[in-house]
Amino acid sequence: MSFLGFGGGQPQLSSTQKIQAAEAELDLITDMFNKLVDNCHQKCINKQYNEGGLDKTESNCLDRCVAKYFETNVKVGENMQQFGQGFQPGRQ
Amino acid sequence: MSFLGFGGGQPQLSSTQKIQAAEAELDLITDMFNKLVDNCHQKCINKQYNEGGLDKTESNCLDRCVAKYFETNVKVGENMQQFGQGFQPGRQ
Amino acid sequence: MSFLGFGGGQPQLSSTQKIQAAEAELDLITDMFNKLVDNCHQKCINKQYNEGGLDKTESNCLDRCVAKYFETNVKVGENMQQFGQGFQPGRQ
Amino acid sequence: MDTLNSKEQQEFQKVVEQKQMKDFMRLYSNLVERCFSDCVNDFTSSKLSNKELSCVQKCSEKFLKHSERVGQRFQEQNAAMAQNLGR
Amino acid sequence: MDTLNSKEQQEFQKVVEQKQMKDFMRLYSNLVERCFSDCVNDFTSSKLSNKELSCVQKCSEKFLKHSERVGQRFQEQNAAMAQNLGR
Amino acid sequence: MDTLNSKEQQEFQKVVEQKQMKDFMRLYSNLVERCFSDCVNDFTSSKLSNKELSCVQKCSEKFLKHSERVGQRFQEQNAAMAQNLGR
Repeated sequence: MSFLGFGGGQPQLSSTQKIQAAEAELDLITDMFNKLVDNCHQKCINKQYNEGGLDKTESNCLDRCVAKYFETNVKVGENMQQFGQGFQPGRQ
Repeated sequence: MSFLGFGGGQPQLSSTQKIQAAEAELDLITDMFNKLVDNCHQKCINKQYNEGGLDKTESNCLDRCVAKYFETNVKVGENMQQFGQGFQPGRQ
Repeated sequence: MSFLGFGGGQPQLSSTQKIQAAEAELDLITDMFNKLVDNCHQKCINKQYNEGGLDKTESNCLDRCVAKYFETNVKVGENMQQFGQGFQPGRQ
Repeated sequence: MDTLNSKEQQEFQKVVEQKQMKDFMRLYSNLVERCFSDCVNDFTSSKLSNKELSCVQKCSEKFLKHSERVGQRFQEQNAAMAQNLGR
Repeated sequence: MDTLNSKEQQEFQKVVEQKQMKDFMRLYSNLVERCFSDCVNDFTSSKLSNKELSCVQKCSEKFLKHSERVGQRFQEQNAAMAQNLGR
Repeated sequence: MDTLNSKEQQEFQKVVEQKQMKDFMRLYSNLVERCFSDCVNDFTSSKLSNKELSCVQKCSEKFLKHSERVGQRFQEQNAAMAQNLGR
């Protein structure tokens, strides 16, 4: 549970701040999971709903979709570090 | 205000927990109302915006849309109970 | 930072209420900014991603998109005051 | 909510009031987004055209009427459902 | 989370439990929205047709299975990633 | 915000800092979602192809530049609006 290295030993933080950071990390993971569910549903699931189970094509697609989503997550993180130095998204 | 039977007499809960449960229920209802507004707008409202009022077709569609949304809500709840026993959506 | 005139001198408010109002205003502005980013991305950005920079057409489109979004924001505010007197969106 | 005692109800009431302000703001910003998205498509100018202005006005009027009607039906269905549950 | 001490972990646990209830509710209302949106398109009647009912049932069953499978893969990827980071 | 006294401003500042962390995380996960959705469409393999990788990189670079430009215009419009209101 540590995409971005939060919680990785920052001795100057108070208890409240550490819990808030842990909460923010949990929110990030939950948010990522929800987006993963939505995106892979959109990419892989047949919307005809002829049956309630997942067929072989859907199951394979889902497994690869999750792997590719994680790889995209890592790449975007690298790009944000590269381009996003001193980036200010509109609020000062 | 009681879709899922929250608040239905759970004597072991503290005041804080009861208020949190009531808040969660309120959030669920608000969320459902907002989704209802969005979905029925998408299904029933003519996006040409030739006039500001609702015409007869739109009004009838909206009334039925709300009724069907509630029925879908009940059915999905039943299905979740049936299939969702011990269901763990990705976080342990 | 004052679309709707919140914080504009309401002597009867407690400290907590004033901070909550300021927080609500900040949330509104953040929410508006996020929607602006999404909407202008959809209206102006070429999804082919042949290059990472913004071309001239995209840049011009974005500047005008932000201006028109603000104008729409003001107009909708006026319309809500006109039509929305005593409006109750579904919760009593 | 009948299982909250009166002190708990008071506290819950504060939560409700805070949420109502947020709900109103969300309604407002959703309305802006929807009408912008449906009505504004020409970015050769930075001012809304008369056609766009008229569309935004009808769009927001229609959305408020829509939202009010859905709200009425929602409350009726909610009340019917509560009655079916024997409360 | 290994840098939280045990008192901090207890407090964090409370936060987690509160969020789990909200997550479940969000799952529920997203499921209703998705299956309504994909399955219900006839508004000449105010009752779901048999075809719509069957679609809603398969849609929600499929979504739960989908969500479960994605959750398993998510945990595996998450564990692999944590290992790569040397934890 | 000029009607908050200095103690209230301090407290509000804490709220702002907490929100900034959340804003950054939302930006990050929205960026992942957007670029995945626009760039990744082949699920016969579980590795990103070179074409997909290049698309994800340009998509995220472009989005950050987009977001920065929109942010600048947003602040200008906001300042102009505040001035019009006589502040």
